[in-house]
Amino acid sequence: AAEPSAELVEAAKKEGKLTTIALPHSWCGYGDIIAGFKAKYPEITVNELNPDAGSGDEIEAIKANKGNTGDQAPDVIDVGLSFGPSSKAEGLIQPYKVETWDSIPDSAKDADGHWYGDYYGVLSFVVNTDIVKEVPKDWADLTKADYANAVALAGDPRTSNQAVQAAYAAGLAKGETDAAKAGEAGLAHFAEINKAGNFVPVIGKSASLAQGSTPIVIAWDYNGLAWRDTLAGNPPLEVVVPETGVVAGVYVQAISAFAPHPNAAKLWMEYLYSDEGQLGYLKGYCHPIRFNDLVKNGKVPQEMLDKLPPAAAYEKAVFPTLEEQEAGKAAITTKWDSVVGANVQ
Amino acid sequence: MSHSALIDRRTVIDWLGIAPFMIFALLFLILPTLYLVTGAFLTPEGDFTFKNIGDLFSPNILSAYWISIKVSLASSLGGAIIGFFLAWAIVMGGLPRSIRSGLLTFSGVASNFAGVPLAFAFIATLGRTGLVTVLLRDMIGFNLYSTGFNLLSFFGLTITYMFFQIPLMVLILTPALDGMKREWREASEILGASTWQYWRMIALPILWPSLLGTTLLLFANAFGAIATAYALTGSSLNIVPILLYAQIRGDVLHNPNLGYALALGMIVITGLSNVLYIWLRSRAERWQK
Amino acid sequence: MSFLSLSHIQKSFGPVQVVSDFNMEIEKGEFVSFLGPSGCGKTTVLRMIAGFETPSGGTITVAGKNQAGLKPNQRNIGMVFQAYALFPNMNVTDNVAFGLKVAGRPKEEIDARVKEMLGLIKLEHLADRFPYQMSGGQQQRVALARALAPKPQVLLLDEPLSALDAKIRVSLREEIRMIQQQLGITTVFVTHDQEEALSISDRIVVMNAGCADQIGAPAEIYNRPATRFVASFVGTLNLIEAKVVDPAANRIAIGDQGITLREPLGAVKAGDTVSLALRPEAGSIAEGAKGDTALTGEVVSSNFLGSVIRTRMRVGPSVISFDMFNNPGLVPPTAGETVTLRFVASDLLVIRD
Amino acid sequence: MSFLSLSHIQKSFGPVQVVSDFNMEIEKGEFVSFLGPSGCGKTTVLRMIAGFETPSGGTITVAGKNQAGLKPNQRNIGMVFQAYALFPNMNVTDNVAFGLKVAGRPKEEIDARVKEMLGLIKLEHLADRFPYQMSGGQQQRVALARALAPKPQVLLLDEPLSALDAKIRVSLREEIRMIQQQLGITTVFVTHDQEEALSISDRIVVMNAGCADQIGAPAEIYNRPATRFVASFVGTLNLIEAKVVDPAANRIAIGDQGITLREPLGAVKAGDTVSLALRPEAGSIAEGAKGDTALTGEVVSSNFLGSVIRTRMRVGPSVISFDMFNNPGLVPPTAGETVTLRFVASDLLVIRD
Amino acid sequence: MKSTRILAWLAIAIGAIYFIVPLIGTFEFSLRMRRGEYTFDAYQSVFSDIQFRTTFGFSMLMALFTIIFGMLLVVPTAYWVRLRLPRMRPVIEFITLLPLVIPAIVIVFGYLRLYNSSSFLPLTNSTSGTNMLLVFSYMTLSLPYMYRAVDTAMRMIDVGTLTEAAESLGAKWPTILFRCIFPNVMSGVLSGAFITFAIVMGEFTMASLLNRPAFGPYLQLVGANKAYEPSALAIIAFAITWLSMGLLQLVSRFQKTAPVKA
Ligand SMILES: Nc1ncnc2c1ncn2[C@@H]1O[C@H](COP(=O)(O)OP(=O)(O)OP(=O)(O)O)[C@@H](O)[C@H]1O
Ligand SMILES: Nc1ncnc2c1ncn2[C@@H]1O[C@H](COP(=O)(O)OP(=O)(O)OP(=O)(O)O)[C@@H](O)[C@H]1O
Ligand SMILES: NCCCCNCCCN
Ligand SMILES: [Mg+2]
Ligand SMILES: [Mg+2]
Repeated sequence: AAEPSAELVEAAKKEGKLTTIALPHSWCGYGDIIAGFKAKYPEITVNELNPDAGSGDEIEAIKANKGNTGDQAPDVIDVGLSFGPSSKAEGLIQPYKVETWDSIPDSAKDADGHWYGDYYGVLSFVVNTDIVKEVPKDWADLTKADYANAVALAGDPRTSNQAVQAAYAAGLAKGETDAAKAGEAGLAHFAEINKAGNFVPVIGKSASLAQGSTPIVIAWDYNGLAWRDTLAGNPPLEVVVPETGVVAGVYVQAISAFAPHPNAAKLWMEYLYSDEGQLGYLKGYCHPIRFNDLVKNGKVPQEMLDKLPPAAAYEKAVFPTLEEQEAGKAAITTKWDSVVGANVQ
Repeated sequence: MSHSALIDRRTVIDWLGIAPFMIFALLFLILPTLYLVTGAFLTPEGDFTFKNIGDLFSPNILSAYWISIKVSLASSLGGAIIGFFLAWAIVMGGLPRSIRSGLLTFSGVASNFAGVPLAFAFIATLGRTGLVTVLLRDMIGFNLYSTGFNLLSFFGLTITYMFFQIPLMVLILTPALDGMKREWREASEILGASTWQYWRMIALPILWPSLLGTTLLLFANAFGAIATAYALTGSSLNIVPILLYAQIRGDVLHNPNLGYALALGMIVITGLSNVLYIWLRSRAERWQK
Repeated sequence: MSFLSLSHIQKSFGPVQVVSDFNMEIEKGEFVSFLGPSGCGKTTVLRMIAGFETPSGGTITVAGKNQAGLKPNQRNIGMVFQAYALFPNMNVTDNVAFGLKVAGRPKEEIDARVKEMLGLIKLEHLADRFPYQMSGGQQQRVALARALAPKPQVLLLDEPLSALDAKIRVSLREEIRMIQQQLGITTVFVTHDQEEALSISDRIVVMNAGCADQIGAPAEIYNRPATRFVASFVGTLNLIEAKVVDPAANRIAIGDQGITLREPLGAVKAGDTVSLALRPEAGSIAEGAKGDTALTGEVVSSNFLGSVIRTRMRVGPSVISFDMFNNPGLVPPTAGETVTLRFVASDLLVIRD
Repeated sequence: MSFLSLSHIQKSFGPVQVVSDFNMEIEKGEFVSFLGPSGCGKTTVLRMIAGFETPSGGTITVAGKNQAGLKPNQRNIGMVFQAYALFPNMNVTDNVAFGLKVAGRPKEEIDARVKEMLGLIKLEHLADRFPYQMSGGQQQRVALARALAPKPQVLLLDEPLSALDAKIRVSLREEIRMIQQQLGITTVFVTHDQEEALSISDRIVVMNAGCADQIGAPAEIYNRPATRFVASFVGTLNLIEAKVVDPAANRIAIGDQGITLREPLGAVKAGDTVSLALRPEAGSIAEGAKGDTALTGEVVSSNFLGSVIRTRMRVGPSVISFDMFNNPGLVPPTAGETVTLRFVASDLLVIRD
Repeated sequence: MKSTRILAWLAIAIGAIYFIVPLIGTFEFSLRMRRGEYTFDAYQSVFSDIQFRTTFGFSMLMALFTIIFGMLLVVPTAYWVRLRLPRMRPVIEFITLLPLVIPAIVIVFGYLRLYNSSSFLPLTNSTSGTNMLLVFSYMTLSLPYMYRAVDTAMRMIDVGTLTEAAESLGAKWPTILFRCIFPNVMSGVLSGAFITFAIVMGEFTMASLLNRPAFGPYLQLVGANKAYEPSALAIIAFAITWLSMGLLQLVSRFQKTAPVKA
């Protein structure tokens, strides 16, 4: 692939610093990607802000740091798909087109280059097989009596994109195609899971999986796989992509309109969208946005592919459009409290 | 030097004495918060609006306030009562001195043991697979959860909050109990009063202002607590701080202006409870200088 | 049998014996003072009567009833504390009414009784005041009314006046005595102020290190102290060093002035040193006086105390104080002057112990 | 000019005038007491001297220097408080050294001075104690040493003894007086205990409602009180009601007993009522005495006060107290008995105001 | 008397169970890192993490500064309010309550807007400036506890008379404050310091948004990404905090003063 222009590299080195935000090292291989960037451009220090922030935090961080060139102001953000257009509308991000621009699918980019997708994954069931012997295969299974007190989301559907998408996926699994209806159906399904006594309203993560309070967590497959690796068999985890209702979540990358180091930010973008950066995502079990392009050009080593869930699972993946997401989200967030009724008193 | 000039100079000096505090509070507490106050009256586009305030009165948010107030009240009253007993035990219970200093330093730590670790501690203890739950089930065949108990609930949140509420009460109330005179107790006893009558007619009325003040502090403490609530109950309990953070920081709802309105509501409620406290205290302190 | 009886009372705190074999019989309506230095156990005895402390040994009976096992709130005893101990959250009326309220008396009775009590202590006009709004003397009168309101069988007062001003102390002690006589209530009064004890008691118990050194009427205690401790603790006392000259003839010498005592000297031999006691008020200046009832010496200082002028005079190895009533015409002796003091022979006591 | 001078001092708190036109000249080395009832303004005057309050009017000078505008820490004045006010975090040595330390004196000087001071108050052995480890009397001595250590020009004491026991109070006041004379330090001592003021002062200021009613030596104050207030506040005083019989002849009647006074009666007419004053110690029983220096009446009560027996006797409309020194042989008059009191003519004063 | 003591022991026992059992639960889980046996692996993993040490050290330092500056702010204020401006007490009390209910995130966003690199007071421009801002933010968060603790201790001493005693001995206000008042409100200062210490060690929002390498964000990060280490960390943090407080108390006891009631 093409290399970034020498002027850009020079300008970025002059800035000498890049401030990122919300990049957990265990998320999508970001740890190694950042290390790779540093190795390639040792003159640029990478200042990592709150790795555990959510997309909302990233947006607020941009807003709060208008006019601030201190270490608190992020240069680049990595946010859920819906935040791309909204931040553009609010004037929080600036356009830039990377060298590999053309190989990014049109459905996943802003025509002006304000934002474009970087990776995606599908929602999966992450299961502690010490506790759950019979691993669930599909959304419908989650209401089974075997899974009493077992099923958790990886976030609060009112705050976490990952959790909203889970509900939406459950709706799709019911065969709904209209987005709003899918949202409602997903909600209804979670109401059933809850009524069956299976829903645990704790935020699922590796600790709660290990400790046993959430034996089944619905999360992006790449998170599940990363957790599996960290726990290294204590307890053993299995990551299952459901048979129906496979929803892909796309994250998008963008440069802050107030970036103190705009050139470093551009260089970072170039790195992420280069073959090297994209394969870094894949190492972290994420599908890079240029996946098809890379496969087509034979850039993906086979052993990397082997570590992923079977390719068949991804073939069924649905990429909800922004409009669909909005419609589903509205239904889910406003009625979550009342329908799921987890407000146990 | 004229008479009034003297008075004026003294007044100026009086005010200068608290100037550092006032300036500090202004710079690092009040001014930063003004953004919140104005933000509550703005649309995301920056136009003036009452919509955010109006939205507070939606059933969902009202119920969040209501649950928040209930949890805060329950945990502050529970914390106050139990903390009071503990403070009583170390001050008047005739216990060894070491118990006293041990509990007091422990309270210093525990009063700020909050957030993820605290939530985890309770899940590891009283959660469905928690230590105590499992022990009860395996050792005596008692299923805690079949009694309707649920840690991830109003009740669960309340007992978890009490983990930091009780120590806070102990810390602040101990000096007040130290101030109770032995003679008051003996005078009431020799006049024929029972222990209960002593507490009801003398000790509690005397302690009332301290109890009231500390309980208010506990209330505000619980009302603003977010990390523990979030870590413990995640999506299940619809309380104001969680909602507020969802609006400010969330990936999904994300309407910071509504978030600021929610925070403003919390400040107003705290302010009102403070006014109530000052009023109650002034009634309770009629007998003081 | 007497009304309040303490027999063989003992009290130890841990290894320390604070009260040892204390015995006392108090008649109904009597006013008895415990007088003694700080730490001698006065408060401890009082607290045992009240039931705040349990005696390590011995028996306390009130009106023939053994008090062992009775809690303070079952004893029907009134108590007034040194630091008043009024309930700060109650006004005067409520403080006085407290004992009646907890006893569940009807409201009219309480009101009437409180009124009566406030009349007794002459504080009707302060009925609504809170303790912090009153002077110490007023507070202590309220404490007295509070203790008396439930008509206790016995009234205990633990140094009730020691936190008060000299002037108020005198007037309040007279008031207490008057009220006590009016009501005829059996009273135990603890003090370390001897004038206080002497002026208002029927009988005084002089305590020393946990024991009763002497029990008797004020004049008896003052004039015939049983021990050297009682003699020196009660009133001001001159202790005079004397040398025995002729034991058989009761002849002694103070410095170079020989005196023949009225009292027998007892088992001493010539050359021994004995202590004699003389009250400051027992002597008066009389130029030219001589013999066994006179002492001559040089004035050290003369001190104006108001009604009295106290002169200190050196006689042999000792300094003797003596008092004269002040009057405007009186020219007090000046330092360096030589004066002669005359006294009544029986006032010069031999101290034995 | 005198060393400490207060001229036309006034002080108001808001609308309330607490001190009005207070004047006083104090010589170097003098010991002056302010004596007066609670609330009369003693503390306020003292605090104005110390600089804690600013006078609303008038001038204070020390050694000729006007004190206006000087802060307390610039005045070089020592002060001893009623409640000791020792620094609880410092031991005896550090408390005493405090004033020297803040003045930046060299260490050797401080050590020497502290040692000297502890010697003066005889507490060398408690040098390392903290305040909470000492009795009230010991604490107050430390407070005195602390105030004296920086060699202040003036020493102010605000009721330094009133929190202490009667016995300690007497010994400590003597100690204070001795130290004051030893150092020759100009001292103002506030008290409401008249015996205290009388026994240790060079001069006494009797204060009443913000004014100095009388300033004078103790005997002068006691024997020639300028106002009725002074007369009644200082010492015990009998006030006797008398009817004027013949103003020209200074003839009055107490009940039915006619007396011719030494003093002129002044502008009164026959039938007027006048008040006469007589100290309890001024009279003595003398059967058969008659005329202008005797009064006969019926004994109401006789009270044993230790060294003194106080008898109350009704004469006409008044009750008169008189004191006799106790002695073992004395049989005090009993109630109902008729006795005659003899006194010196000049002791019976006419009270004018 | 006897029954009082039994009741007191009972209260302590129940309290102890309530407080200790959750800690045991946490501890038990922290030992389970190796499958099928109890080990201290999680602790080893925590202690060998260089970040644990640096962040813990950083936060300790911040806590120290917060305590010192907080006390320098709060003690003179509480003193002055008691001495000269008692009518301001309700106002000050209310102000000190605010940090409990104003979300930390709101405050820190305010800081970023007010004190960013292009403002009149560009604290975020330098690391030391940002650290200062962090300390100020911690002082703000600890105000509610600090103020009350100190004010309560001040009620126990006669501030007015001590001041006058010192003044009459020639002392000026720094001496009065630091030699005569501070040492005598040590009990309050100490219990305020305890709470402040604990707050600073655990605080996440301020440090994270000001981008300082503090222990709170580290805790959060480990909590989100690891399974067994968070529990070990919680136990370690709890123990170290308690230990530090114990030491603090011990130190203050060696200081030769009247016994502090804390
Ligand atoms: N609870 C207790 N534990 C141990 N020792 C005690 C206790 N109460 C009193 N004492 C000791 O018993 C002795 C007598 O005390 P008590 O209070 O009866 O003396 P007092 O005569 O009332 O003295 P004062 O005039 O000072 O009040 C003292 O030495 C005191 O220290
Ligand atoms: N700061 C003040 N504000 C208002 N009134 C005051 C103040 N200080 C004193 N007073 C009033 O001034 C009067 C004189 O008070 P001061 O303290 O001087 O009396 P005192 O003679 O020392 O009495 P005591 O013997 O009770 O100490 C009193 O009526 C008192 O209430
Ligand atoms: N950078 C996009 C992913 C943001 C990760 N947030 C993790 C939140 C976990 N609570
Ligand atoms: Mg006693
Ligand atoms: Mg005074």
